[in-house]
Amino acid sequence: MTKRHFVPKADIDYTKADFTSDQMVKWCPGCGDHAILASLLNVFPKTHHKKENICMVSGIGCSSRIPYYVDTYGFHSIHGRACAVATGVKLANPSLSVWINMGDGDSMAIGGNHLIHIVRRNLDVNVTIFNNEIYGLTKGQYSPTTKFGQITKTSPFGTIDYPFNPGELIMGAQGTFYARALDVMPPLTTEIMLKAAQHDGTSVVEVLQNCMIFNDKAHAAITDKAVRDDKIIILEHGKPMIFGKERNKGLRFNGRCLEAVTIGENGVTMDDIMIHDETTEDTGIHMMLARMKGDLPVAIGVIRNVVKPTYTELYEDQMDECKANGKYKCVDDLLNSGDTWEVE
Amino acid sequence: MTKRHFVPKADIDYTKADFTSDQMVKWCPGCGDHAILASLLNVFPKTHHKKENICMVSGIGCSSRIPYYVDTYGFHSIHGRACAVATGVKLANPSLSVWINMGDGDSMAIGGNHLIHIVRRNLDVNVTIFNNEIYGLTKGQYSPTTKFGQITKTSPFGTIDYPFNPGELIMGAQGTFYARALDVMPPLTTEIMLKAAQHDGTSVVEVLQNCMIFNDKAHAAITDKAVRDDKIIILEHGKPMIFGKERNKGLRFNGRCLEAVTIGENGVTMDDIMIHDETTEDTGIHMMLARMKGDLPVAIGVIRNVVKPTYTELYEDQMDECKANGKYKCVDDLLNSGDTWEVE
Amino acid sequence: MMQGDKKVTQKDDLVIRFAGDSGDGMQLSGTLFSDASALTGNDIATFPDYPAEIRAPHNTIAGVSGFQVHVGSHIYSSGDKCDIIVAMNPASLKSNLKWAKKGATIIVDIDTFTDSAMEKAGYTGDPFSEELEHAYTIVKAPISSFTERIGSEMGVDKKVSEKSRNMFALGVIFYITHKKLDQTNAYLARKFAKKTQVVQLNQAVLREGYEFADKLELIHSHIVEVATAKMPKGRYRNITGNVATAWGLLAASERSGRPLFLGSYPITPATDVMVELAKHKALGAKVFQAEDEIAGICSAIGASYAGALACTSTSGPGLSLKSEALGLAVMVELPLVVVDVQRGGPSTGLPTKTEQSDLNQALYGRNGEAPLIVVAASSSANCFYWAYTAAKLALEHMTPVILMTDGYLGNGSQLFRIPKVADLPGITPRLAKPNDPNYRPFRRDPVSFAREWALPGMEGLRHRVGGLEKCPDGPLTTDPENHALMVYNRQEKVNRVANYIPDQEVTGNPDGDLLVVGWGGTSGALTLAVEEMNNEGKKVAYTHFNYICPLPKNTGDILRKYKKIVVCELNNGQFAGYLRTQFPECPMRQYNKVMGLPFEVGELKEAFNKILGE
Amino acid sequence: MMQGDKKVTQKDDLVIRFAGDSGDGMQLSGTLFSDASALTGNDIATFPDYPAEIRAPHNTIAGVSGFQVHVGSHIYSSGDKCDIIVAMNPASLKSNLKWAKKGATIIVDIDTFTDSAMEKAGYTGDPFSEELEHAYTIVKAPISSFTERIGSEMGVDKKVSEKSRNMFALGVIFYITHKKLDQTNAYLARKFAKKTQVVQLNQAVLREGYEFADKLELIHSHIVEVATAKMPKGRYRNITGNVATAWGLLAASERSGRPLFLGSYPITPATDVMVELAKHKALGAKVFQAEDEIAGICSAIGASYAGALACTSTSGPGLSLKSEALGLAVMVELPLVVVDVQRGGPSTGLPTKTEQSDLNQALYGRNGEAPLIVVAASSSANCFYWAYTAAKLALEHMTPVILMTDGYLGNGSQLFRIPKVADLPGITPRLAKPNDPNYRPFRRDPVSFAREWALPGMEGLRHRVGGLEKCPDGPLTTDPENHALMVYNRQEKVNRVANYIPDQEVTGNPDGDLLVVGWGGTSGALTLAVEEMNNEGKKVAYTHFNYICPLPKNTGDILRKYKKIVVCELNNGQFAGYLRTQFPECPMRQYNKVMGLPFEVGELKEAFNKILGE
Ligand SMILES: Cc1ncc(C[n+]2csc(CCOP(=O)(O)OP(=O)(O)O)c2C)c(N)n1
Ligand SMILES: Cc1ncc(C[n+]2csc(CCOP(=O)(O)OP(=O)(O)O)c2C)c(N)n1
Ligand code: SF4
Ligand code: SF4
Ligand SMILES: [Mg+2]
Ligand SMILES: [Mg+2]
Repeated sequence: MTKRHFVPKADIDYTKADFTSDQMVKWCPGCGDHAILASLLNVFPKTHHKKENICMVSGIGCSSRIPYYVDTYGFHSIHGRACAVATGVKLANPSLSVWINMGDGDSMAIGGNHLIHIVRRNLDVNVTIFNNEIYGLTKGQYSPTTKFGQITKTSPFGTIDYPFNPGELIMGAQGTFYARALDVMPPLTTEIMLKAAQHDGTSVVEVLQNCMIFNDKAHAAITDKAVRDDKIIILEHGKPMIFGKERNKGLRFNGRCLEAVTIGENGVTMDDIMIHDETTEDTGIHMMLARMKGDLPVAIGVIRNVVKPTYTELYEDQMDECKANGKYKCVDDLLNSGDTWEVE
Repeated sequence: MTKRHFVPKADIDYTKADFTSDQMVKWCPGCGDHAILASLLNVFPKTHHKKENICMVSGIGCSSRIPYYVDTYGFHSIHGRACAVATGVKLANPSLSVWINMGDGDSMAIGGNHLIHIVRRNLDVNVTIFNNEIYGLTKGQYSPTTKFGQITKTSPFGTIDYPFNPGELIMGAQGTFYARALDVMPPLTTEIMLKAAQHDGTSVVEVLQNCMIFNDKAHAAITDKAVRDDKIIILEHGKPMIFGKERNKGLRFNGRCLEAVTIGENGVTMDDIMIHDETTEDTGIHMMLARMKGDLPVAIGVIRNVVKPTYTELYEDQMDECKANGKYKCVDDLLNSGDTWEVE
Repeated sequence: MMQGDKKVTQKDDLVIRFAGDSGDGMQLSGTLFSDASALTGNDIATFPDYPAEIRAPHNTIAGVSGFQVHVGSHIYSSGDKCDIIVAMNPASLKSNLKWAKKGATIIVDIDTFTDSAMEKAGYTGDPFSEELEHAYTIVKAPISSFTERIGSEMGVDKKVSEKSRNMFALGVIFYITHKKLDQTNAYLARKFAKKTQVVQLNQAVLREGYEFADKLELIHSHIVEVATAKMPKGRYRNITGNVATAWGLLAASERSGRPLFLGSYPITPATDVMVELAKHKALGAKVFQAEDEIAGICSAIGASYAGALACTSTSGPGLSLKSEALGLAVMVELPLVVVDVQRGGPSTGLPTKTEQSDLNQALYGRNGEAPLIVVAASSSANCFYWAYTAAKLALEHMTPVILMTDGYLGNGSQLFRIPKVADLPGITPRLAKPNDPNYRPFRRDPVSFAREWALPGMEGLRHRVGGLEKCPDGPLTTDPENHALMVYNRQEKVNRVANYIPDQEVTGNPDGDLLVVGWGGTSGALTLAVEEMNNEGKKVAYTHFNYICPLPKNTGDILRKYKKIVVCELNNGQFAGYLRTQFPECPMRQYNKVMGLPFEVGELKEAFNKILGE
Repeated sequence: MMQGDKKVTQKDDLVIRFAGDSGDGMQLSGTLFSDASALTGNDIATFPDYPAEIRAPHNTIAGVSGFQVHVGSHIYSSGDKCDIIVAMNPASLKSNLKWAKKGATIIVDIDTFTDSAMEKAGYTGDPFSEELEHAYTIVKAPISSFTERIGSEMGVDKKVSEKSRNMFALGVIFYITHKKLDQTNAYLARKFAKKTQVVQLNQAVLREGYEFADKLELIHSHIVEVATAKMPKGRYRNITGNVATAWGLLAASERSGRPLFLGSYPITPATDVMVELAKHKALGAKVFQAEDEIAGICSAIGASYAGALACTSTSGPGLSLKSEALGLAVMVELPLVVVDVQRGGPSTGLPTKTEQSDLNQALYGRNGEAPLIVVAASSSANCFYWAYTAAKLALEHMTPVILMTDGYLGNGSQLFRIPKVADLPGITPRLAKPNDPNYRPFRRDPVSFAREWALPGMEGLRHRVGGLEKCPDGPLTTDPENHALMVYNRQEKVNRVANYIPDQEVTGNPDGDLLVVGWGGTSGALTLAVEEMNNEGKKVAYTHFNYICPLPKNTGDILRKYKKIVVCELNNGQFAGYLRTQFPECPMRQYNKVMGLPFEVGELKEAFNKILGE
């Protein structure tokens, strides 16, 4: 089977402006969604996909309003069902470049099942999860990613729900691409989203996003400029896992799990530092990377990116094969197949 | 916080017969479900839980008929919703020992969301997944665990859906307990289920079960007596990962992933063999174990078993604290709280 | 073989029921008999009667599976009570005797009446009491032993030869119904082409049954020849309702040029629609087995947005789950066909039994004012036309359409006159023109009120749809007047479908004293009951509804003509209630049955006679 | 301060609307005003009017948020058109002017009328045209600059002091309505107890607004004093419908002795029921925020099986999702309260607007014959009683009950006379007796047809329930007669609830020529319209339904008494259709409105007068 690409390329070079719609953007001033939108608008021209062949699909939530702000085809569906709707869009017309946009509640509370199933099938779509760790549009209830113990409208005494880690969930569901990005680093987000677009199969990009109204500074402990360099590690395929303001910290694998070390201390050298391989089939190390927090830096960038035939390819190949070999060429053939007889 | 146990113990010793209901068992003769039922009936007396406090909850499917065959309280709910129903049962009355029973379709197709959420919350219930890799009751359509390429009623040209690996899904969802068992080894299944019952939190036991009508021999490649010893490895906490008819094969960790080795060959000694630790918080190695197939033996037994406060405990603790500190002792207090005034 | 001294009675029709353990192959016997009958000129209808369990324990009542065949000169349904019953074991006899007509012929495999089997079936005394022998013609055939003997003669293991027991019973039936074995022999040869021994065994057992009957004097006075049917010229086949539904959708896809997409999730008794369509990738049918019913309908809505003839198939509980997304389909005004093969409810209910109790849910089961089209098939064969019509209406009126069938139609089979796809009415989807500067998502055709369909990929028509209220030009708005307008437009669009459908017809005696009203899958028994009553000199008019929402424009005119109206349905009166909301001026009686079973002609006639006498 | 030479007009009631940007604190101003009014003896009702976006761009129409207060001597609703409007920026003025009565007083923050803000609001010319100045009393208050100045005097940053602008407007309103500031000053002191500077600032700005008004001659002739209410003796509070619903459930839990369980998922406008109950763990309320609506209701069904007073709360789209599980609840015959706070539909529709269009779905939105009880609250305050009643009916009749409220009731507030829990009607759950040898899961009370409730943990009552049809003794069966019986029993159980509820009442002039029929959240406007018409010499009778299914037993008697009946609802006629199914003999007109808005008294009177004139 040879790799098939279905989405037609544009014969002109688009700019960000080509994708900016005429609708007023109605997010709160200061909302992280603005930056994510900007990143997306920057990615589209880079994919060179024909504008008419891009389709944005979303659920319901603040973040899910995004199709209105992008001048492509778009479907603002119902809460939690974006992945299911998008599956139909893509299967019916594989030549569309389908972008699914969801909040953390939309994608992992009500929409959790469709998310894990689209990922399992490796349908060729691009998923962006706007993770503000809260239900924004309904004004501040805890979501499946809200931090344990947090006080919200529906948890006045603190939540007792352990949050999902989206990366772990995606990889547990046989995900082939998972990356994490930050709303506060738009160029990096654009870069990551472009890699996601280039991935064949379901790509999931989780963007840590700030909801300044209902969950302000949810990610500040790692995104604040003052601490960011030490609290995050930007992973690059084939490169050693280095981080820190002085770029002298790194991750070492101790035989059972990862640990943060300082190069030059306790005899640690660059050779001890693990090299990031986003392409290994086994999920073990990728899970460890996705899970990092606390003493370990939070991993940003593409954590997993493995090659596996996409649902779209497999589907179209099977269709083609059936068409080539099928007994019936039209419905009349079918109607008259098998046991039939003439009444005069 | 001290560990709390809610389910009362019986003051008599039950036998299997005490849990056998008077209803005719209507599974096909030869169905693997019979053996799983037997294992369960053997576990109940060993838990010493009061019989009246056991509640079986299931969805819809062949396997989900099980509550009728167990002489306890039981709820045969609707397709895919067993986990959600059971959540209500357990939260409303933590003194019940709740057993959730589902097929692979029930638990991971329509019920996938409730499964990952109950697991994430670590509610103190025991989940058994009857994995026959097919929809039995509806007569043989592929399920989310059906092997890639398999021909079924709805995949006459072979499925193109990659299957879930239940263990990976559970661990991706922050699972604290996951074990795999075989319908053809009932004593081992009983043993595993007992460990599941003893685990505080959501325990998930996946039983590889044979549907002799619609997916016969689905697991034969590893369960057949002739090959079983070489195709499976029975994991035991704290013990080296040894398998094979001669018990001379083992698993070694090569720094990135697991590999099967033969002790005594190529300089491999027992010291190279990894020791199973079901209790490590990090999921990396557990994921690798759950994922094994092909050249690696399929892992049977308890793969993951980590301690984390249960939802039940956290919930009851919060309730108790609120009751101790709450401003209102009865609804009259509440009605009269805040700004009120008297009209004469 | 057939000797001249035997008495052959001519009959208009005959009902035969094959009953045995789930694994006994009763479905195959029944199908072979009905196919042979059809080929020899009879009209036919069949209905299988499965247990809810796949294969409950051997010899228990729970494990009994049945298959009923109705053959004759003009057949509307699979029949009420039976002329002949085959009972392959004690449990089958015990649970099926209630279906026997007075004086019916009952063929049992006497070898299976062992003490333990009789006990399992719940018999305490002798199953063949004197009364029983008196009331029926009981043929005690040694089916198991004869079959085993033939097998062993051919060197076949008992475990294998056992599977041919059904052929013995079939042979007896062929004899009793005065038919030849050729066609079935040919079928067996075709079906097991690669297994000569199986063919030989089956053919030998079949013949053995036939000859056993020939030797049995008891039977000689009971040979019947069923009248052949006078059917319109054409090519025919036997078809189940679920297959007919699938094929109707395929035909609509071909005629409309819109590729077929089915997003669905298995559920009894609707699964076979998906199973059938999954076979036809060669015809361009894309089937997506979703993770649940919600994903099934949502994927279909997405596919519809992308330009497919999008469908989803389900039964009652699944339709419940689709409620929210159906509302979305109403809101975005996209074509969508939802097939509901009804079963016994509420909740999981009686999954393998038939009922018409999802009508209310189809009409009303969504939040907000969410009108859509509802149509219903009325026979296994016309599921083809109603699926086709549902697709045509969806595509031409840009709206979801619910097609109601039921377990009785879906699993039952009937003769189907094969149409030419080219002869079916044309279907013209309302596709927008690329780069049309006037394209607006919710601009409407002034006559039908349908909007245009712009597909992603089309140049110059980029737009957004969604579940929030929008203004005709596309953007969101919460403006009160706009909402009122859009609610009106969506309703009016559905109402105006009445301008595109034929008038409702009245059959039977239109000048009758009583109007019988039916809808959907009950037309077989209702037609026959009305026909028999008119033949008996009563005056009964009959009107059967396939267009449910909107109703044909002359519905009120018809209803207002009759003093006595009885609305008959397999529920507590849902269609009657719906008619009352629109024609409160017409007093209506109800005849309802909620037993998981179709109507019987007898009970209907009794009810109608009572009303006439009032 | 208040000089004697100003003209104070007495008025029966007054409607005030506070409008500003989403962040402008209009809700707080409104609440403070209504609380102060209530404390000084007025009857009150309030209604917030949010945009669908959380905080759309500053100064745009999309970002305008409103809060309406109706105060007076007897208040049924939050009022139609306004006597006073506060507009904190140009967009608020632009979008709220349509709510102004002729000659209304309009207070604007004139400082915000910058060129760019006016442009953003969509003004092209001068917002204060001559006509406008003529038609209304426009108070151009320099709210921003005054507030900023006070802030800077106190050393407070502009960003902080800005947040007190709403207090200025409130001060002006207090002056115009002839009220004192004490109560609000005390409230501010209480609310910001730990932030003295905030208290001082707010109090200073409030006073500044008051004094600004005092100096403005324009206003002096417009001071109004609203009549106080004559209310039954008792202790009162202000309450929103959603909080009242939550408290009603808490009270029912306490009275019945069954612990409260709510399994729910956030959805506008129902979320606050859950938010409120989540606060009351101390009272034993267990709230479970589920992963979706299906898990919400399923967890509640599980909790009900385990013995809780189980509830789930939602709005239209969520009710759709709960359809299948509701069928399960019907089948297992467990008590369950489903609260549906209706909003504009279909689909996601108009989430922040009100409507009554979920009635059909509540009545009919399930597969199979799945009857249940439906009741509806009719005021924000009586949500308490109807929630209590819903729980009582569920527990005593062993059935799911749907309680219909709506966004208007749920978010709106009203005075509530605080009852004593002990004075509420008793609730007796039908608990089975441990070790009762005669316990059978579906054995029924011969009078009510309700079954008994055996809880896991109880000794000797082990049994299984589920969605498949069962016989009265418990085990599964597909027996046709049994199914018919169980379908009958479930329906009859709901029908018999009519024996336990009070007769329907007729108000207005029972001998009137026209009967106005309403249900649910519209009673405020309907009551007032009927009252005004009767005061004007017309004869109009009025009956308002809270018990929807089953209907009170005398419903038919009432309907049959009137020649002219008009059924008024905020949908396309769902209740009217439902009444027709039961009383087809009663011709009914309809008055419908589907605009996301409540009825206005004016439009109702116009419609009724037209009917009277026909
Ligand atoms: C069926 C249904 N249930 C609930 C809702 C209410 N609802 C709308 S958005 C939302 C959650 C929003 O949170 P998230 O998905 O994280 O998006 P955000 O607003 O934070 O971007 C909810 C619960 C709905 N619209 N439909
Ligand atoms: C809402 C709903 N959808 C679909 C069905 C039909 N259905 C019943 S069981 C089942 C799947 C059974 O497969 P599995 O869960 O693997 O259980 P098994 O029978 O194999 O034990 C399906 C699709 C149903 N009963 N309800
Ligand atoms: S509420 Fe939060 S997530 Fe929503 S638009 Fe405002 S800042 Fe963004
Ligand atoms: S169909 Fe398969 S899973 Fe179901 S009872 Fe029979 S063997 Fe077991
Ligand atoms: Mg969010
Ligand atoms: Mg299965």
